[in-house]
Amino acid sequence: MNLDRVNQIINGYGADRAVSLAVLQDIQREYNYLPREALELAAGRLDMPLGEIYRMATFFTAFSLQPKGEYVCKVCLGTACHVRGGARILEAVERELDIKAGQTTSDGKFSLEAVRCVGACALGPIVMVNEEPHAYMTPDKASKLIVQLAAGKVERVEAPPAPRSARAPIDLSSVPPAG
Amino acid sequence: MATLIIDGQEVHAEEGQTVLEVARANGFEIPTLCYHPQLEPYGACRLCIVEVIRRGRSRLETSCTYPARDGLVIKTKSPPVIEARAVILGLLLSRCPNVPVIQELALEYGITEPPFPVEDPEEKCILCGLCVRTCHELVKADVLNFSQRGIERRVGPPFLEKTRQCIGCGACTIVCPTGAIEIVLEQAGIYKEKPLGPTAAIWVPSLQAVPRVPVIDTDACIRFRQNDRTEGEIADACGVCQMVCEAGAINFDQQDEVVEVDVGTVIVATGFQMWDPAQLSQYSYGKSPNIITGMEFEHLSNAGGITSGEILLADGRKPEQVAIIHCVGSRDHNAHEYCSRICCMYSLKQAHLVRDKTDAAVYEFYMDMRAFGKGYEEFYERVQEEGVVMIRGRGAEVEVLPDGKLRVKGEDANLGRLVYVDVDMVVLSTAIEAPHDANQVAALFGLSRSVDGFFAEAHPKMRPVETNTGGVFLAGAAQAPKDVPDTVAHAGAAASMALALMDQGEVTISPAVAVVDEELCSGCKTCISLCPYTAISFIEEDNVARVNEALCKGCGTCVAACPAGAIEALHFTDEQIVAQIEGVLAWV
Amino acid sequence: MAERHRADLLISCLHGRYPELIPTLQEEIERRGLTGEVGVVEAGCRGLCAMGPVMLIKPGGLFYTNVQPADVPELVEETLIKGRAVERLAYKEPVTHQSVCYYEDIPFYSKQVRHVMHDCGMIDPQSIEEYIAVGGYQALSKALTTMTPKEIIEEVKKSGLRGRGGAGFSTGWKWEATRQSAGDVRYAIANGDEGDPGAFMNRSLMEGDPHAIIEGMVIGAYAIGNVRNAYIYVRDEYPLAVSNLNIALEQAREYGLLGEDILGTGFDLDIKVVRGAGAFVCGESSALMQSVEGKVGEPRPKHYHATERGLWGQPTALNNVETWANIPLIINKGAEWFASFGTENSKGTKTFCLAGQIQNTGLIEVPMGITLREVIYDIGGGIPGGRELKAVQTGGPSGGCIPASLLDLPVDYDSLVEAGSMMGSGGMIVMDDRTCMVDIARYFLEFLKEESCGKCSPCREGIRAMLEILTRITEGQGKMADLETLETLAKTVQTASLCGLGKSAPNPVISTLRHFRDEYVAHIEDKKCPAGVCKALIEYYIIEDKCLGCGLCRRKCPQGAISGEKKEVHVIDPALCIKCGICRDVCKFDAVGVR
Amino acid sequence: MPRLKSVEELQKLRTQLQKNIESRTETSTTITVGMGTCGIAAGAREVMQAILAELDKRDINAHVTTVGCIGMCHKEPLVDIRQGDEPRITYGNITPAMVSRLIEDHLANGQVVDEWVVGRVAG
Repeated sequence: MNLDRVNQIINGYGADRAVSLAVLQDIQREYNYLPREALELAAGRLDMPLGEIYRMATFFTAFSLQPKGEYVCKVCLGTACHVRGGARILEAVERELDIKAGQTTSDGKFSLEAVRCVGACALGPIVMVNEEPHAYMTPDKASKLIVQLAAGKVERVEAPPAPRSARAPIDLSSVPPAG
Repeated sequence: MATLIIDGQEVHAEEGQTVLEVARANGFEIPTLCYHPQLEPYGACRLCIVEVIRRGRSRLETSCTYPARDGLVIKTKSPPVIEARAVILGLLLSRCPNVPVIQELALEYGITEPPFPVEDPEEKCILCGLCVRTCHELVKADVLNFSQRGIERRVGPPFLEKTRQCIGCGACTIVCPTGAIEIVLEQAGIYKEKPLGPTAAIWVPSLQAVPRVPVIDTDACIRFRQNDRTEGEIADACGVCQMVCEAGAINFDQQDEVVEVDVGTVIVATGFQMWDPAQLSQYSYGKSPNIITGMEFEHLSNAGGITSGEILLADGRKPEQVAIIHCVGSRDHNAHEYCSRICCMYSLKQAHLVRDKTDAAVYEFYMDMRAFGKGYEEFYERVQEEGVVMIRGRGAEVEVLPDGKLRVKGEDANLGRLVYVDVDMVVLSTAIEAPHDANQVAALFGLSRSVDGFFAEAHPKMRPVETNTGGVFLAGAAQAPKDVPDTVAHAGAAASMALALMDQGEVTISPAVAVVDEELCSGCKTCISLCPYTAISFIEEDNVARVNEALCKGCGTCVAACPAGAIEALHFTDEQIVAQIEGVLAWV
Repeated sequence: MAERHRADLLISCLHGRYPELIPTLQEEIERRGLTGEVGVVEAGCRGLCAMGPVMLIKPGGLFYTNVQPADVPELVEETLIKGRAVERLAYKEPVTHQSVCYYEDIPFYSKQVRHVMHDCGMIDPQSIEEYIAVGGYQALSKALTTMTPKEIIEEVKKSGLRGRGGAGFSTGWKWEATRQSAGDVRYAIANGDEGDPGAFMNRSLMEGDPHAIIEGMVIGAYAIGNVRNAYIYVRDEYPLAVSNLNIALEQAREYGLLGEDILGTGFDLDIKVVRGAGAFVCGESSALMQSVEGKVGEPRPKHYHATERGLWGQPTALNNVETWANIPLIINKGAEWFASFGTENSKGTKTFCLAGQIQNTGLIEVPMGITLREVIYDIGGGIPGGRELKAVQTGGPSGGCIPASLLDLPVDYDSLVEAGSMMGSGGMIVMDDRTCMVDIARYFLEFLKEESCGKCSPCREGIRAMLEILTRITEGQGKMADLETLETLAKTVQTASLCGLGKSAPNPVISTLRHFRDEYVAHIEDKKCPAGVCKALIEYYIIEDKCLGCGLCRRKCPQGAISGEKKEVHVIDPALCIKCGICRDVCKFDAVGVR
Repeated sequence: MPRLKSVEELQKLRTQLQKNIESRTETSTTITVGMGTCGIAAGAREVMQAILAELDKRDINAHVTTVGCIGMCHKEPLVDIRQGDEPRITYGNITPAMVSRLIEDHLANGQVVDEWVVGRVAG
C-alpha cells in the first residue's frame, strides 16, 4: 500500500497531535476508508499512541476501517425524514440489497449506511448516493433507484415539476413593480 | 481552607481536595467504582453522586470530581441520592449480572435481580476506565484504550488485538474492580521461572530480616522498564510506590555508588548462597512447581509470604504427602563434597511445620542425621514422634508423573532395598556454598580460601576468626557452613577480636619484615605481584619498590624472588643466618 | 472593479441538484447579449428549501421557485428582456394555490423578521466584496476604533442576547466572565457542530453568510481580550460550509480584517476552521473543546465553566455561530434596537428549521415570542393534505414534543422549557396525526443510544434500558408498570448523567409521557397504534369498495402477499405481509388502509 | 488584493463596492426602459446600456428595470423615471445621445426635461 499521500497530508498540517482529527478526515477522503497501515503511520508521525488513533477512528462515524463499496448509499433517518417514513425507505433498500445498514454487498458494489440528517430536510425522505441527493423517496422509488444503480444507469428520481398549465405571462407594465 | 457540612457535620478541606476525599477522610462512606486515589478523577460510574447544596440550589453531583468549595452543604444519603444510586446499580447489574462487586453493592441498595434484560451474562466490564487511565497515566504504556462509543464502547488494545506494546505489567488487572481483565502469558514471564518467587516488582527478599527492607526489581518495575523503552530517557511512568510511601523512602534516581570509609579493622561476613538444584537433573527441579527448595519452603510457610503462611501446592490445594530430601548437593561427589551442616535441622523443622500446619504425611530421605547442637537431638526425637517417616538413604531421583504427582525414589539403607513414595510436594534441602564472587572478595582482602571455597581462617583450631591478613576477621558462614547459634558465636568472637585490636590503638607487628635496598633495586616490579599481602608498592619518582612495614608479614617470598637480590628479610639476612649456622656449628 | 448590473439573479437552495443550472443561465444570458447587464449570483439559503432551486431577481423582487435548467430560455426571454413574470415558476400559496410573484408578498417571508439571515441569499457568500458592499465589517471598524472592550460587553449585555445554541446563557455575561478569568491566553470558539437531526440553520448561515460569523468573532475576541486564536468548529458533513468559511477567512486575511494589526488598530486575531467528524456529543461544550484539542470528543465533568478553564485549560468563550452572527447587528444598530424585538427575557430574533409534516419546509427567522400557531400556519403554510397537527418537536433529541393544544405558546427560551421542551439550536419538526409519539420517543432514544459517548453509566446503560422498554411497547409487549419504570429511569438519567447529552436524553420520553400518555396506554392496554405506525400493532388491508383490481399493489408487493384477479377486489395475506407499506404508497385509489 | 490599513480605507472600499450590488439595495429612484419588441426595434437596448454607463459615470444610485410594451409604440424607446413619491415621468423617443442630458437634468439637478416628456402619472 502506497502511503505517500498519508505523509503528504501530515506534512501539510505539521506533525502535531492537535491536527489528528483533520489528518484522519483527509485520509478517509483519500482512501475512502482508514487503512490500518495509514493509522499506524499517522500514530508514529503525530507522536500519539496507536490506541488513541484507533479510538478516534472508531468513535467518529465519519470514519470507516473497512473499504466502502462503489456506491455508498446513505439513507437519512433524521427526524424530518423519520416522520416522513425514512425507516421504511431503509427497510426497502435493505431488502433490495440484502444487507443491513453498515454493511457492504459481497460484490463490493454497494455500501449501505443509515445516517442522521444530511441537512436537507425539505427534500425528505432523502437518500444520498455518493453525495448526490435523491429526494422525496418512497420505498418503491428507492428500490427502483437501487436496481438502476446496479444496472449501471442513474436516472434522477425527482419531485414532479411545477404544473406547466398556467403559461400565460402577466404583463407587468400595468402593475408597476414595487421596491 | 474550606469549611463544608457533610451530613450535618462540619468538616474542613484542604485546597484542591474533592468532596469525596474530604468525605472519606472524615469517615463518610461513599461507594465508588471508577475512582482510584492515584488517578485523575473521571466521573464515569456516577455511583459517588451526592446531593450538593450551593447557594441554595440543590443538585446531584459526583463527589469524586466536585471540588470541596467553602460553604457547601453535602448530603451523602438523602433520598434522591439513594434513589439515583439504586437505579445506576440496577443498570450496572443488568450489564454485568455475575460480577460479585456489583452484586454486593446492588444488594446494599436492595437490588437482588437485574431489573433490565441482560444481553450477555458473562459481561464483566463496566467501562469504568480505571485500566485505561492506569495504562496511560501511571504506566505510560498507552496500550489499553476505549474504542467505539455508546453502548458499543469497549476497552482493549489497538484493533482489539494482541500487541507487543503491552509490557505485561498487569497493573490493569490490579485496578480492575470487576476482574474483567486477564493477562495471558505466552512466553515465560519474568516470574515464571521459579515457583514461589516474587510476585511483584517490589518485594522483600528476606521476610524475617530486621528491618524488613523491600527491594525494587528494576527488571520488573514498570517505571524502569519504560525507561528502557524510551531509550534511557526518564519515563514519568508509574511511581505509585513513591506516592504512597509515607516515609518518602523511595528514590528512583538512586544509583549504585562507591563509599570510601577509613577503618581500623574489617570483618568479612559475606555469608553463603544456596546451591542451585537444577544442576543435578535427577531432582527434576523446575519441572514441577511443587518441587521446591528449602528456601522456597521458608517463603511459603512464612506468615508474610504469598500464602500468608499456609502450605499449599501451586494449584492452591493442601498437600497430602510431602517428601523432604536431604543432602541435595552436599556430601556428593557430583556437587559439593562437604556437609552443609544446617540442612538436617532445618529439614526437621520443616517436617515439623508441615505436620503442624497440614495433615500431610512427611517422608524424610536422609543419609545421616546430624543433630549435633544443644537440644537438637531432642528435637529430632520429637519430630519422629510426630509421625514423620524417616528413610535412611539418599533420595536418588524425583520423577514427575503424568497426573502431576511426584515419585521420589531412593535406597533404604537400613533395609537395603530400593524404595519409592508418591507425594504432592518435594522439598529439596539444598547445599549452601560460598558466594559466587568469593574469589574477588578474597583477592581484595588477601584472604585464602579452603578447598570448599569458603574463606580460610588463620588456624583451624587456634585462630578460627582471624585471617592471615592483619586486622581482617571472618564471621559466620563466610568461613564455613554454620547454623544460627554457631554464626552468632563466631560473629561475636570476630567482633571482640576487632575491638581488642582497635582498643590497643596501635598494632604490634613482627620485627621480621622485608626491606628493599634501594641502591640495588632495578625497578622490575617482580616482588609487587608476588606479595600475598599487597605490602610492596612501587614508588614512581624514585623508580624503586618499597615495603609497607605495617603490612609485611615477613614471609620472605619477595626476598627469594628478587632477581637483583635487593630485598632482605630484616633479622633474617643471609649474613645473620650464616652467622647463626656458624655459631651452632661452633660447638662441633 | 465596479460592475453595475441592472439586474442580479440570486439563486439559492440548489442542494447539489442541477449543477448545470447556473452555467446554463450564464450561457443564455451571453447568447442574448445581456452579459455585463445581468449578474448571476449563487447566494446562500433563502429558507424555502422545499421549493429549491429558488431565484430572486433584483431589483423588483420577482421570486421563482423550483427553477430547472429547462426553464432558463423562457425565463431570460420573458423576465430579463421583456420584464414580465413567468407565472408558472412563481410561488404557489399551498392552500389557495394562488401564484405569488413577488418575494415580499409571500406569507412565508412577510411574517418573518430576517436580521441574522438578512444577507443570506442576498450576496455571494464567496465574495468578501459583496459583504463589504452591504455594510459588512462596519461593526468591526466601529467596535475597534470607537468602543472599549468594556463598552462592547456592556452593549451585548444590554441587548439581552442569549446563546442561540440551546441553553440560552447570556452572551454578554459569558464574555465578561471570560474576560475576568485570569489568563494571558484566552480563546473564542464558534460552535457550528449542528448535530440535531432536522436542523440546518447553522449550516445555512455558515454557507450563506460566513463573514458575519467572522466579524462577530473578531469583535468578541477584541472585547474578551488576550484572544489571539479562535476556532470555528464545523460538522464535516457540511463541506460547503467548511469551504465557504475557509474562503471567507482567507479573504478576510487578505484584506487585513484578520491576522496581525487588523485595520491598522494593532489588534491581532486569527481564526481557524476545525472540522468535526460525526459525533452529536461534540456539540457539548467540553467534548467540543476536547475535539478541537485533537482528542476524542468525550465530555469532562464541568465544575469549572469553560469561561474559567476551557480550551487547553484557558478561559474560553464558546458560542453558537448564530450567536456570533448577531454581534455585528448589535454593534451596528445598538442594543436598544436589538432588544426591541422579542420578549422580556428572550430578545432579538431566532432562526428555526421548519421540517416534517409541513407545507413550507425551510429555514425561517422570527422574533422571539412569536406563537407556534403563527409559525406553523402563517409561515409554514400549515399541514399538507389538510391533516391535523399533533405536535411540534423542538430542541432536537434533547428537546421535547409540544402538543397541538399549546399552539399559542410563545416561542422563547423560558416558555419552551416550561412546556417540557427547549429552544435548542432551532429545529422544529412538525408532526401530524400519522406520527406515533411512542415511536418518536423510541426514535430519539435510538439516535441517542448511538450518539452517547458511553463514558458514564446512567447515560450509556439508562438510554439502552429506556429504549428496550419503548421498543417493547411499540411491539405490543408493554406493561403499564413500564411507564413508571420509564419515569424512574428518566429521572436518574436526567440528574446523574455527566454531560448535557445525558442530562437531556430522557426529555423526549418525559415530554411524550407528559403530553401523550394516552398513546402509550393505547399501545399497552389496547395493543393499538393510533397513528398506524408501529408495525407489530397494525395491519394493512384492502378497502373493498375502493379497490378496482388494477393489480398495481400485487405487482409491487415485495413479498407476494397480495392476490386477486384483474378487476376484482384484491386481498392482503397478513401472514406474508411485512408491512412495508409499498402497496399503500402505490395505490392510486386510496384503497389500502391501515388498522 | 489591497490590505486595509485603516477604517478610512475600508469605508472607501465599501463606497466603491456598493455599485456592484446596487441592483440589490434599496433606492428611491427607478428608471424603467420599455423593452417590448417595438422598443427593442427602436433602439431601447442601446438606450438602456447608455443609461447604465451614465449612472456609473456619475455615481448615481438608481435601479434600472425593463418592462414589456408600454403601449405607446410610436414614441419608443420609452424611458420612465420615478423618484420616491414624485409623479412618474415618461420620456419618449429617447436615443442614446439624449441619455446624458436626461440623467444630468432629471436625476442630478432635479429638473424634468419638459420637451421630451410624453406623460406623467401620479404616484
